[in-house]
Amino acid sequence: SAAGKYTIGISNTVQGNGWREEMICAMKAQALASGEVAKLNIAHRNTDAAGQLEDIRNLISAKVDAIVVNPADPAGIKSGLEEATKAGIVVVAVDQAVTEPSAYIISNNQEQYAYLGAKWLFQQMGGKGEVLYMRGAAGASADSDRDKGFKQALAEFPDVKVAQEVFTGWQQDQAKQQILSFLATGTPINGIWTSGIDNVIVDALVEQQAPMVPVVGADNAGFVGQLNTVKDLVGAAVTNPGSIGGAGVTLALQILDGKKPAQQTVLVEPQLWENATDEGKAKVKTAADPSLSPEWPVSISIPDWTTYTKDQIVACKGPGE
Amino acid sequence: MTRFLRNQGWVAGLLALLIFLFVVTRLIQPGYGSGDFGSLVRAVLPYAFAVAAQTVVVIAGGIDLSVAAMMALTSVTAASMMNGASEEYAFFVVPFVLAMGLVLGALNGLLIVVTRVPDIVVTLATLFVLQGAALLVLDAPGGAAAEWLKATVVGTMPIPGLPDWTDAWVPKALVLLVVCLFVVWLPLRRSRLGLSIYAIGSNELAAFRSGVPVARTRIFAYALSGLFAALGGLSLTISTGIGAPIPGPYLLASVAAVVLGGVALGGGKGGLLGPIIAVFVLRLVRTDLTLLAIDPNVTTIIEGAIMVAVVMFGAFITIRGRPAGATP
Amino acid sequence: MITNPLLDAMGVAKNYGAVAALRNASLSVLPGEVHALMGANGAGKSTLVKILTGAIRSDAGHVLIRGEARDVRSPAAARRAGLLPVYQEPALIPDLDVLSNLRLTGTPVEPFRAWVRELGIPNLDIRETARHIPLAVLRVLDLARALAVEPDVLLLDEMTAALPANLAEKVLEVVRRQGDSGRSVIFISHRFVEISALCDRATVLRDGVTVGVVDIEPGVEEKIVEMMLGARIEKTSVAAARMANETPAAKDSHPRLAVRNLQLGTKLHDVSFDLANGEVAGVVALEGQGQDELFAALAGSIRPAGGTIAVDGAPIKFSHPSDAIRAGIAYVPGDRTEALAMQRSVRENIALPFSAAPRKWGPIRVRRERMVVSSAIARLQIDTRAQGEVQRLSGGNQQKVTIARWIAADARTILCFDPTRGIDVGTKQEIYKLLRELAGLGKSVLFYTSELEEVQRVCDRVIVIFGGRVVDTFPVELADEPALMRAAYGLPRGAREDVGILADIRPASDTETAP
Amino acid sequence: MTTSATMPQAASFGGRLKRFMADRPLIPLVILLVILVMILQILRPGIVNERWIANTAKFAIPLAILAGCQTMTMLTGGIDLSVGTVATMSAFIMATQIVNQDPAVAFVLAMLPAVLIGLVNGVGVGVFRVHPLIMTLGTSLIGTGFLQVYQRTVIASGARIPDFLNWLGTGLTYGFPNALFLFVPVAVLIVFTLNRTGFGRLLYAVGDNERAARLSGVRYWQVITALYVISSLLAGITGLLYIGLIKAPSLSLAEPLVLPSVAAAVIGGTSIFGGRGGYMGTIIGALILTVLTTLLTILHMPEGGRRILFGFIVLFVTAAYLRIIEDR
Ligand SMILES: Nc1ncnc2c1ncn2[C@@H]1O[C@H](COP(=O)(O)OP(=O)(O)OP(=O)(O)O)[C@@H](O)[C@H]1O
Ligand SMILES: Nc1ncnc2c1ncn2[C@@H]1O[C@H](COP(=O)(O)OP(=O)(O)OP(=O)(O)O)[C@@H](O)[C@H]1O
Ligand SMILES: [Mg+2]
Ligand SMILES: [Mg+2]
Repeated sequence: SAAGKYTIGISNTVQGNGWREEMICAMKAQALASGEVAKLNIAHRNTDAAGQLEDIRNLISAKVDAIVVNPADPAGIKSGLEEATKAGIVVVAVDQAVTEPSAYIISNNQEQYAYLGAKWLFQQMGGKGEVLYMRGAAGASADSDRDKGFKQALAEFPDVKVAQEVFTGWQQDQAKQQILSFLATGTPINGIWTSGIDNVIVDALVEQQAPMVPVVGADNAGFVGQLNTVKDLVGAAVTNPGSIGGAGVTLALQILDGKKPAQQTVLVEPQLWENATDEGKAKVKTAADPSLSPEWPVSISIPDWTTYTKDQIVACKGPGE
Repeated sequence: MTRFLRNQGWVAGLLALLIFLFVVTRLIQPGYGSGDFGSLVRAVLPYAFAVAAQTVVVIAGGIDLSVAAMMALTSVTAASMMNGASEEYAFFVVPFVLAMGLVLGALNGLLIVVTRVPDIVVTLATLFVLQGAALLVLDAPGGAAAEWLKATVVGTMPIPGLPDWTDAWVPKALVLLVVCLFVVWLPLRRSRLGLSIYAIGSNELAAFRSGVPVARTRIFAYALSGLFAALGGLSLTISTGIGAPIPGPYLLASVAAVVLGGVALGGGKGGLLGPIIAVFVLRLVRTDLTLLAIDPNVTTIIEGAIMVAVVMFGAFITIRGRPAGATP
Repeated sequence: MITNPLLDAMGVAKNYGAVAALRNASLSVLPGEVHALMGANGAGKSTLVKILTGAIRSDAGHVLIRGEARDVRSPAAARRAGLLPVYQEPALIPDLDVLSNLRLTGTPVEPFRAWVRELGIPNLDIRETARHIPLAVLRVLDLARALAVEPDVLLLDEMTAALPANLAEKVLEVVRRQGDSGRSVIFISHRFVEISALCDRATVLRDGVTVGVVDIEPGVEEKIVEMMLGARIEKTSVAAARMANETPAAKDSHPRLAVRNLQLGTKLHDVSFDLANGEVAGVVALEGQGQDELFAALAGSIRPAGGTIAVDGAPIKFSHPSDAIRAGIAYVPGDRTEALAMQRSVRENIALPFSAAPRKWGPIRVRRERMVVSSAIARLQIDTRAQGEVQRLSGGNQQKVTIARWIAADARTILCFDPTRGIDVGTKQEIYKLLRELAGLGKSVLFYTSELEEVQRVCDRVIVIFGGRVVDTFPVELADEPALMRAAYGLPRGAREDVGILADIRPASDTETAP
Repeated sequence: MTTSATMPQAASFGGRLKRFMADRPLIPLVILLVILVMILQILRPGIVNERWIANTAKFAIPLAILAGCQTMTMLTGGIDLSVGTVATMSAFIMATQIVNQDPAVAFVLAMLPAVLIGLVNGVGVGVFRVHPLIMTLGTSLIGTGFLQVYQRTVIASGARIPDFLNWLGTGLTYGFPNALFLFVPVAVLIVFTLNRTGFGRLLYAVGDNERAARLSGVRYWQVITALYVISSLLAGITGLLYIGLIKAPSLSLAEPLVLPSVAAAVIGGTSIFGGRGGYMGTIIGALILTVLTTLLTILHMPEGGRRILFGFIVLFVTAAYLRIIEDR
C-alpha cells in the first residue's frame, strides 16, 4: 500500500494521553488514506521543548519531506523549525501555534475553546454564583491560552466568582481527589469548568450524591456519554478534535503538492454541544460514541480536512504497517 | 593494566559502545555528517549538565531529586531576566543564575546536614519548592535569550593546531560542555576536597574519623550539583530561547545515565566521564531509532530494553571476569 | 621525678539511651609511656578512645592535654592536638586507593612508606584500592598512617587483634620504640603477653568505671583479671576440661571432613587433610598463606578450581554457603562485619540461618526460637544490654554473636577463623571450653588462630599451612610456641623433614589425636 | 566536655517522654498526622467529617499498598519504579478485556503482565545484579510500550469498569470505604510477613548485609525474585482497585502514584539503603501525603506557592519526626 512518494516526520511530546494518541492515529490514518505517503517517521515521547528540538533535528537528519509537529512550546522550537525550512522541509504545526514565520499552522483555537465553554457555563448559572475552575497543567502553554479565554468570559460576567482554582495536571486521579476534597469542604458552587478532565468530575458528583451543577468539559467519549445518560446532569462538551493531526498531514501534503493555502495559519474553530436544550440533546446523542475509549475525543474527523474512515483511525495504522 | 581495566574498564566499554553506535548510524544514514553530530551534541547538552549534577552528589553518597526542578527554575529565571533586556545585560544574567544555582544547591546540602533528614526526602521536598518557585517566576513558558548566548551553541569552532577537516567536527556546544564540566571537575577530583567527596560517599564514618569535615563536604557537593544544574538550565534557555517552568525528563534520565556510566548509587565510586559518555549513548540511540522510523511505541520498549541490557551485560562480565580464586 | 601527664581524662561519662557505656572513667598518660587500657568486652574502652579523639561527644567529664583543658570536638581537632587513634574498625576509605587516602588526611607519603616497610609489609602497592586489601594489612596501614605524622599520643584500639603472629610482632616492636622515643601510646588489647611485654602501666575499666591503675610487673595479671571481671571470675582449666570431656569418640570409618588436593588459583596448592569427628584441629599460618581461601572454600563461599571435599565419606560440591550449611558445616569468619546484619537485633542475627531455605520462609515459631537463641546467648555470655541493634554492641560482643549463631543452629562442623579476636580473657576461657565441649559431643572444629598459645589450649592436632600448601601436621603435644613459630615460617620441624613430601603424606592422625 | 563529672541522673520527664516516643516511632508520626488534620479543620471548619475521612481513606489506600511495595523492596536496598506501570497495565487490561471476556479470565489476563514484570525484575536484580532502579525503570518503559501497542488493538472495543471493582473502589459500607475489605488483609499480611516470617526476616537481613545473609545460607536470588514478584502482584491488585476508584482507564493511570509511594515509605521511616523500616510507618506516611494534598487543594494561593508549601511541609514533617525519635 506504500505507493506514496513522501516521507513525513511527526514530532509529539506528550505520550499516554487519549487526546494525543488519537492525534497520532489520525495522522497515520490520514497518511494512509491520502495514498501519497510512503513512510511516516514518528517521534512520540514525553519530553520538553529541548527534547523536541532534538527530535526535529533527528528528523532533519533522516531527510523527511515534511514535518508535522505538535509543539511543546510556540517559541521554544523556533530554531529547529527554521533549520528544517532551510533544509527544504515543509513544516506544519498542529494544535498549537508556533512563532517561526516559515511554518504553517493548523490549530485548535484554545482561547476560543475556553471562552466558548465558560461563556455557556456562566449563562447557565444565570450570570452569577461561584464556579470551580479546574485547569490543566500549570506552566503549559495550552493551559495559559485557555486561561486567557476563561478570563475573557469571566470579565463579561462580573457576578460570577471563582470559588476555587486548581490544577489537575490533566491527570484523572489527581482531578478526582481534588473534586472529592473540595466537595467535602461543603463550599456551595454553581458550576464547574474543566480543562478536559471531565468524566471523573461527573463520577464524583454522582458518587457523593452532591447537588448536580452544570459541568463544562471536552468532547471526550466518556463525558459525551455521561451527558446522555447521567440523570440531572446539565453540561456542555466543547470540541477539541485530536483529529487535527490528520488535518496537519493533509495540509503538509497540499503544500508538498504545490497547493499552498492563502494564509500561514488555519484555525479550526471549536463547537459546543450542550444538553440543556432539546436541540442540543439531539446533537449530543448523535455525537456520542460508546465504542470509543473514554479518553478519546468523539470528533474523530474534521470535515474538509480528513478523508479516512472511522475504521481506519481506530485501526491506527499508517502507510506500510 | 588489570587495575586500569578494573577501574576504567566500564568507561572504555561504554566508549566502544558509542563508537559502535556511530558506525551503525553511518550505516543507517550514509549522509550522517558533522552537522548531524552538532545536533547530537546540542541535544546532549542539557542532559550532560543534569547528569553531571547528579553524579557529584551520587559520588558523595546522596541523590538529588531536585536537579530537573533546579534546571527549570534557573532556566525561567534566566529567560525572564533576559526578556526585553539588552544583549549586554546577559553578561550579568549568566553569572547571576550560576550563583543562584550554587547557593540553592548549597541550601539543599545545608538542609540535609542540619535537619539530618535523608537526602532523598530533602531533595524531594526541594523539588516541589523549586518547581513552585519556577511557576512563580513564569506561569507559562516564555521569556527570551540574548542572541550572542544562543550563538554559543550554534556552529563549530576551529581549534588551532588541528587539521582543517576536524573543524567541522568540533561543534561549539561540545567545546562549551568540555570546558564547563572538565575545567571544574578534573582539578577538583585530584584535590583534597574532591577526595573528601569520594570519602564521604564511600564510608561516611571512616571519612569522619579520618578528619574529613563531612558536613562541609556534603554542602559543597550539593552546591557543585546546583552549579551544574544551573548550567543545565542555562543551556535549556540558550537552545530553546525560552524558559519553561515545567521540568523536562531530566531527573530520571540523569539517574539512569549515572548508573549506566558506572557510578555506584550509594557513593564513592566512578567519575564524570562515564556518565557523560552514557548520555551520548542514550541520545544516539534515540537518533538511530528516529532514523530507522521505528514505531514510536516500540521505541519506548527498545529504550527500556537497551538500558537494562547494558547494565545486565556489565554485571554479567563483572561476575564472569572475577578470577576463580580471588578473594576481595 | 614527677612528670605532668600528657593526657589526663577525668570523670568521663557517656550514655546511649538506657545503656551507660561509660559512667566514670579516668585515664592519665605520662609522656613516653605505653599505657594499657584494659577491661572486659563492653567495659567501655573503645568508647573512651572515641571520646578522647573527638569521634563522639561525652556527656560529662574533663580532658586535659598537656595540662590545658581542651575541647576536642572532632577527629580533625584531635589530630591538631597531637592525638591520633587507630580505631577498632579500619578508617581507610574503602573506595580510594592508599595514596588518595594519604592525601585525604594530609599524611606525608615517604614516612608512611618507611613505616609500612618497618611494620613488615615490604611490597605494598600504594595504588591499590583499600577495598581490595586484606583486613590485617589494612590495620597495619592504618597504624602506619598514624605513625607517619608523628603524633604525641597514639591510641591503638585492639590493634593486634586481627593480625597474624608475624605482623603482630612487628607492631609490638614499633610500639615499644614509640615509648622509648618519648611519645605516648594508649594500648588496648586483651592479650596479656602483649601487655606485659610492652606496657608500663595499665588502667582497668569495668562497666564504664575506672577501677584502678596498676604498674605492669611480673605477676600482675591475676590482679588485673580480678579487677576487670569483678564477680565474674571463673577459673577453669581448659586442659582439665579437655581431659574430663574426652570420651574416646567412636572412630567411624570416615572422617567428618576429608579434603583432597584442593586447588585454588595461586592461593592453594594440593591441600589435603582430614578432620575427624570430635576433633579440634588447629590451623597455623602466617598472614596470607592461603588460610582465608581454605576456609572460604570449605564454607562454600568460593569455588575451588580442583580437588575434592568429602563429608562423612560422601564427596560434595559446594556452590553456595547454603550447600555447606546443609552438609552441617558452619563458617565463622574473622571479620565480624562480614557476618552480621549490623542494624538488626542480636536475636535476628543468631536466628538468621533458620529462615534461609525457602521452605522455612513461613511463620516463625517465636517461642522455640527465643529459647534456642537465649541459650546460645547465655552460653557465650553476650552482653545484651544494647541488643536492639548489633552495631551497638561492643566489638567483642559482636564477635560472640557470630559464634552463637552456629551454636544455636547446632552445626556439626564449625570452621572458626580467629574466633577470639578481641575477646576478653574471661570469655576466651569460655570459648575454649565451648570448643572442647563441642568436640566432646562429637562435633568437629577447624580452628585458625592468630594467637599461637591458643593452639595448645584448644586443639588436638595442628595443621600448618605455608605458601598455600599443608607443610606439616602434628599432634598438639609437640606444639609448643617455638615449634609452632618455626612451623609457621615454613621451617621443617626437628627430624620430620621434607616439606614438600610431607604435604602429601596422610599422617596417621587417629593415633596422633589420642592424647 | 567541660561540664563536671556527674553520674547520669534519673531522666527528666521530657527525657522520658522522648525515650517513650523513640521506642514507639509510630506515635509521633500519628501525632504529626493529627496536627495536619487539625490545621485542615481550622482552615476549613467542618471539612473533617465522616465523608471526608472516607474519601481520604479511599485515596490513601492505593497509595499505601504501592508504598508497601516500596517498603519491602527498599528493605533490601532496592526500589520498584515499575509499580505505576504494572498497576496501569492491570487496570487497563481488566477494563478492556472485561468487555468480551469472562471476569475470571479477564482477571487472570490482567495479572499476567504483573507476574511477568515482577519475574523479570527479580531475575534482573537477583541473578544479573542490575541495579533495581535501572531494572524497574527499564521494565516500566518496556511495559508502557507494550501497553501502548496493546491499546491500539482495543480502541474499537471500548472499555468498561466491572461492577465489583466499582463497588470496591468507591462503595461504602456503614460509612467505611469498601476498599478496606481489601486493604486490611493486605496490610495485616505485609506487617505479619515483615515481622513474623522467615521471608520478612530475610528481607531485612539481605538489605542490611548481603554477605552475612549469604554466609548464613541465604540465596539472594531466591529472596529477591520472590520479593519482586510479590511487589508486582500487589501493584497489579492496586491497579484493579484504582480503576474502580477513578473509573477512567488511561495509559498513565497510576504513574502519578510512583513518586509519592516512595515518599510515603521514606516519610514512614524506611531507609532506602535497606535493612531498616516497617509497614505501619508507611501507612501513616501515605495518609500524611494524602491529607497534605487535600490541604493544598483547598488553599487559595497560586499553584507555585502551593508547591513551595508542600515541599516545606514534607521536609518539616520528616525533620520533626526524626528529631522526636532520635535517641542521640
Ligand atoms: N551506639 C551505641 N548505642 C548503644 N550502646 C552502645 C553504642 N556503642 C557502644 N555501646 C555500648 O557501650 C558499651 C561499651 O562499648 P565499647 O565498645 O566501648 O566496649 P569495649 O570496652 O571497647 O569492648 P570490646 O573489648 O568488646 O571492644 C557496650 O555495652 C556497648 O554495647
Ligand atoms: N525457627 C527456629 N527457631 C529456633 N530454632 C530453630 C528454628 N529452626 C531451626 N532451629 C534449630 O536449628 C536446628 C536444626 O533445625 P531443624 O531441625 O528445623 O532442621 P531440619 O528441618 O532438620 O533442616 P535440614 O533438613 O535443613 O537440616 C535445631 O537445633 C533447631 O532447634
Ligand atoms: Mg572495643
Ligand atoms: Mg574487642
